[in-house]
Amino acid sequence: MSYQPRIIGFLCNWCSYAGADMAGTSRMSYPPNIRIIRVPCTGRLDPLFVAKAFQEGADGVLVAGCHPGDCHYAEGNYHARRRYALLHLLLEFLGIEPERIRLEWVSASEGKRFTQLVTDFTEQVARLGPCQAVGGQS
Amino acid sequence: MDLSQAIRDKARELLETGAVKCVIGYETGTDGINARPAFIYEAAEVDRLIFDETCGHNLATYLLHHRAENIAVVVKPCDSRAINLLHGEHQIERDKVYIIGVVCPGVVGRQWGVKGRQLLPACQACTDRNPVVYDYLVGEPVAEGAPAPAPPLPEVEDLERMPPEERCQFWRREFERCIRCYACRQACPGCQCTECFVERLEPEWVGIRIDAPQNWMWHTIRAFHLAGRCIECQACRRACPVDIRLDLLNHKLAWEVAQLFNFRPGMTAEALFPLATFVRDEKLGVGEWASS
Amino acid sequence: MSASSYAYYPGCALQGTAREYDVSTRQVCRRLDIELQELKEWACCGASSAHSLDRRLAVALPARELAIAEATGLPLVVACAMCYSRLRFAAHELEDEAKLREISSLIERECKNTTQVWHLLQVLDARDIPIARPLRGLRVACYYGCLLVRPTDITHFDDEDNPQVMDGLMHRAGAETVEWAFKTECCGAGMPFARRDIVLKLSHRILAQARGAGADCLAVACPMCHSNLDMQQLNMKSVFKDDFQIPVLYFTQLLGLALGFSPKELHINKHFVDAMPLLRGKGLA
Amino acid sequence: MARIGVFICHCGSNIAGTVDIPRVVAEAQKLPMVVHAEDNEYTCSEVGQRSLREAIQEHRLNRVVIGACSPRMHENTFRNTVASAGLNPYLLEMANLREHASWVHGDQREAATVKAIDLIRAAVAKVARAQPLFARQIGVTKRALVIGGGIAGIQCALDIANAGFEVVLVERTPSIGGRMAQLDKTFPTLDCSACILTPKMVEVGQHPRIRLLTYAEVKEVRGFVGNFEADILQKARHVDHDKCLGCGICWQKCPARAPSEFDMGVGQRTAIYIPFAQAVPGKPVIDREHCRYQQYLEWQRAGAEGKKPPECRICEKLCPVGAIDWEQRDEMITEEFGAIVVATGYKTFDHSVYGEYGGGRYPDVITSLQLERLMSASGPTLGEVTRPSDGQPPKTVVFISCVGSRDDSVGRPYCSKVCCMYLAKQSIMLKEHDPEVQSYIFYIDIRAGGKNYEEFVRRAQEEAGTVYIRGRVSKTYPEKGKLIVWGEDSLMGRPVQIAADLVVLATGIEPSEGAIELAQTLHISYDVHSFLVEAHPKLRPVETMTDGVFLAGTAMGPMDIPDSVAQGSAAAAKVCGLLSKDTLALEPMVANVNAVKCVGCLLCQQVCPFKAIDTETLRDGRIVVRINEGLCKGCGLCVSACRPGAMNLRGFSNEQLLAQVKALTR
Repeated sequence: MSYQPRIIGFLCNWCSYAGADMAGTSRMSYPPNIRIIRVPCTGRLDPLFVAKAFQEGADGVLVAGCHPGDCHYAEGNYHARRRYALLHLLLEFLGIEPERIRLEWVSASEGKRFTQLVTDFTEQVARLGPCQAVGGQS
Repeated sequence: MDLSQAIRDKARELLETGAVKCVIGYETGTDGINARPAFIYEAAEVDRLIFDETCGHNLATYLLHHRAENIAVVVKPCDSRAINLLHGEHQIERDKVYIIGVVCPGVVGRQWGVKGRQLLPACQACTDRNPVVYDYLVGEPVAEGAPAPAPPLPEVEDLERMPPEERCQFWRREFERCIRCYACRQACPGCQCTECFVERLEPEWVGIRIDAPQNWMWHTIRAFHLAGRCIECQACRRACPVDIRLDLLNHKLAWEVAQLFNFRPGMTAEALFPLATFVRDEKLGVGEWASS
Repeated sequence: MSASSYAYYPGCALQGTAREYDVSTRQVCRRLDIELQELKEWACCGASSAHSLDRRLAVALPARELAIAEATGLPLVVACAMCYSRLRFAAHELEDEAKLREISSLIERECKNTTQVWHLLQVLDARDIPIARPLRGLRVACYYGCLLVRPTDITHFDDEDNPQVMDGLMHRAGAETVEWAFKTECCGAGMPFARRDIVLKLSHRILAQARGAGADCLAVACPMCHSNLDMQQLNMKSVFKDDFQIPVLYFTQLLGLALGFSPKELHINKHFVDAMPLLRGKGLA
Repeated sequence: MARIGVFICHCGSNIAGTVDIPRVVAEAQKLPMVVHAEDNEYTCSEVGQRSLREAIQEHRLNRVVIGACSPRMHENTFRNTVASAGLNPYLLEMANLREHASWVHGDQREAATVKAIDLIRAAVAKVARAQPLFARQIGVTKRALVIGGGIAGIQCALDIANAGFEVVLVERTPSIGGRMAQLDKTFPTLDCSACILTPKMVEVGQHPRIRLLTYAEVKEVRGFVGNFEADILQKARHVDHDKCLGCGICWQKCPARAPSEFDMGVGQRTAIYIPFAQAVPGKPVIDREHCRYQQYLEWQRAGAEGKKPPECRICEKLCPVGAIDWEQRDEMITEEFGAIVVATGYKTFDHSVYGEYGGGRYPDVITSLQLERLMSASGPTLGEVTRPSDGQPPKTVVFISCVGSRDDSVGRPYCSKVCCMYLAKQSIMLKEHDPEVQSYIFYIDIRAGGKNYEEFVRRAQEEAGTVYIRGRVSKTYPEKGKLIVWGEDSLMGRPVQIAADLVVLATGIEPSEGAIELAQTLHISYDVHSFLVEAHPKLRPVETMTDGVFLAGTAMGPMDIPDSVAQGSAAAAKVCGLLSKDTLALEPMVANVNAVKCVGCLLCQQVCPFKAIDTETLRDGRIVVRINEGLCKGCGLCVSACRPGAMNLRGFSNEQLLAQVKALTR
């Protein structure tokens, strides 16, 4: 079997998790690699969970939340955007290809967008191969 | 007047009047060359105090261990930014701290055998010569333009140019050496936690084993916890017994924070930490994927 | 704006039909210790036609002048309202970096778009003016025209409906100014050959309003306005049977008078409607 | 020791058709702490739920994982099920095998099965670290605060009070009534505005359960739903309203004059005044800025230099009951409330940016609200419309619509919604006042969506002969006693010129002064134009994102009187629903602090969108944070900001998320 990347998806409960549900309800299809973890808000997710996922052996991490302005908690995704902008640069500097990390906005009605995003991202990570950056056995 | 003498005079006055219980400054170490921190409680002891280019330590860190009493501390410009950082993060009470600021000529690394004269690379590039906050200033203030972030260190730029695999090999070589002594953390004024995440079993952010992935995790979290807060005093680098290039990691993030948010930590105590706020329609290069 | 030396871009009109504007400008500036360094090799700013023919040319022409001025390191002052408009417009367009690169290569000159462009009114407004002969009893209608004030976010000049800069200068010169509503109405601008009927109608309306407001004369800052309002009075006489005989002067000429120059030194005797009887009547000549 | 039960749902063939259920069950059984695993045809069915309850009891399960559909679908169902079996409802975790596996990987049985096993493993890891959570009950203060005494606030206060709850109505000006009180007639019925409004104002003033605080402002609000505490500033009136009879001798004799705010500056009032004759309360206040005695005192304080102002005090001498009280000071009143309604209304756009209309430059260019005062029988001209410049009745009137509406260039892209209608009304009323009046209305579009609105505009055109010109005005200037208005008739494609006696600007609606400060202390959001934002534009139109705070009327956007009244009543219904409860259950999945680890950097306080974090000083002097569970919504921003790991989120703890990450990357 060809290389199957291991992808973790952190989705906010209100928009993106519902968007992923929407993809399911609409019987859309995307690659099976992604494993979804539900969080209340992208602002809840300490970016270090993303770093931790890589250290534990993930090949790609997707974080998705409500579009700017739509956060259920009004401001969570704005804070997330700043934190992830920095984390992105840090991990890239440490040698993790920036293409392995995505912060995106998916609304509850965007099942199609979610499907496209996951497909796109899975292919992108698959092309990069296993993530070697952290190194050694864990 | 000689900087050392000025510090001694001020320290004597502060101790004699009872304004402070202790003056934290520098004294000549046992090797007769390198300075070390000195904690002066008696006016009679002030002559131990010195200031020269080996006075590298960031003494602001020690304020974290002396929160209850009135303390005077000798700070260089970068250390003075640490004071603002601590003040802004409510770690010190400003009126309990008497700040003796020193106009900084730059400092050298640890000297072996004889005193060298080669300033640290960070000091060579540094443009901040005057402390940003002080109660008493030692030395003549230098005329400065608007404070600008130092350009990225050439070594940081070299690393940025490398392909990701090379860069990650570089860091693997660095982190492999780490013996997890946490001296970097102890030296850092930004590390204030009563219990560090690294020493916690649940949630276990970093495994107890000392190996490449766990070391990677430790240094990643340490760097991120200091993102937007590190004032680049080089204390961690100086403290590291295996000479890990923590300065490059810190500098990269400081540079990016300056670029993204136009922010330099510690310039004032009131400035809002960039990760504590946001701008609604800012573009930061994340979350901008447009599906076809 | 406190500098005393300026790069000076006269523009074509001030070399021809508006000689008197150039002459009076130089006189006034000399008296006020404002050094004007005429731009070397200055050329057309593109006014009145380039922007209706070619958008790139409309920026490139004034950009060339901006680049030349930039090399002097001095702020740039212009008297002609048309030139002012085109230069400000170009500076605005060049704020876009891609545009700046494109235009720089087109004019084969390095341009960083750092030149400050000022109209003479703004420069004089910030100076002390030692009045030698107050224009007492002279009632002036200040006419700004359209190009100085519009569009406001490009020209950054003054209130677009009721500008005050020239009125303020005239007050300082000792004159009265009339309150009227046509300070920035269109005079017909560049149409006197193609559609003289329009120019006559519009300019006539302006003069009628000025007269109705009780003005003895008009003060202007634009060569085009001047020629429409001054020269066309003869034609208005035949078309509208309305003989205004109301002198139209450049504000620099009136200011020059107040500074003590003779009408001749300011070329006040060069207009179609003779201003001398009015000035003599007021004891100003 | 955790004893976890795993229940895999077939969901008919929805999951079982793709996922190899027996394999998932077999794998689940191997997981640590799992003591029982089974599969059900439909776990959510009565049979499935019974099986779940029985298994909990039989295997003494203390944690449950259900592999089925999305938790957004059935989490509540299963929480109730496990609760009925005696388990804490938060010791349940769902793995989304349907929406996230079988439905999206229908053609990949192996991959979907592997994924299902992973998801079960993560859910087991998470639930093993779950803590029992308990919804805390809090009491409800059965009183409401209504901020703003316009028609929306009046309606709201009356409805709440009539339902049996106490209300405090706070109004900034000396009288309630708001904008509606300023209007002459209302569209499209041409009811006299005061005639339909004043009975309601009187009812408010006399209602046994309404406490009216006029000339007062809400300065600060603390607390949370059911338990608010508000600081209300009662400004000094210098008139003791307990003594005052409202006889009016003082304001009839006061010699000082000031422009009347109520009359929009076209009339005058005295320094001791009631804003209008039907004001509620009908008792005056003294405006310190214009009062002669206050000016005298100010002159004395400043060192008694220059001309001595008269020592007046006429009101004091004439007052039959001695109600004038020069010693009165501003006073802060602190009260407790269970719910708050914000009905702070609007002000009109400052038209001075439109130099071409000549407002402010020419006296006969007025605003529509000023015309309203001139038309009102209780207005400064007693209903006779005259020109401000010379007092002559205008014969030709030009109305300009959309002054500060639908114009991006002045930062007002929105439609103010009421202007088209009131312009029609004003043109009809002018015709009724004086049949010789000819009105012209420059408009962009005529927006007359509403019951009998379109008909009303037709009436203006057909009966009142109002000429509608589609286009904008480019210039207004005076000539020979007239105002010449230049405009464009964009339907005819030609310029028009009208010599008018009066020009009326239909200034748009924008939020009242101070709306942002109020929104900030209430912690409710506002949009780029400072209008307050409702919780959901369709489904929660009078609620805010802060529980217990509601909105009514034009504070949230332009609307007309019937909409404002409807919103006042809607907000009242929401308030009554809240106040009818004795206790409220708080969301248990909120943040909590471990004070031992907190270093007091207060970053959490800065990021919290709900002001739910307070500080407390421990006995050792350390300052640490504390969660206000009434305000916390459980977003977790503070948790991810907390470096020392002192902050955690119940139900989504760091331990749980980390366990999930490890389980999924194994």
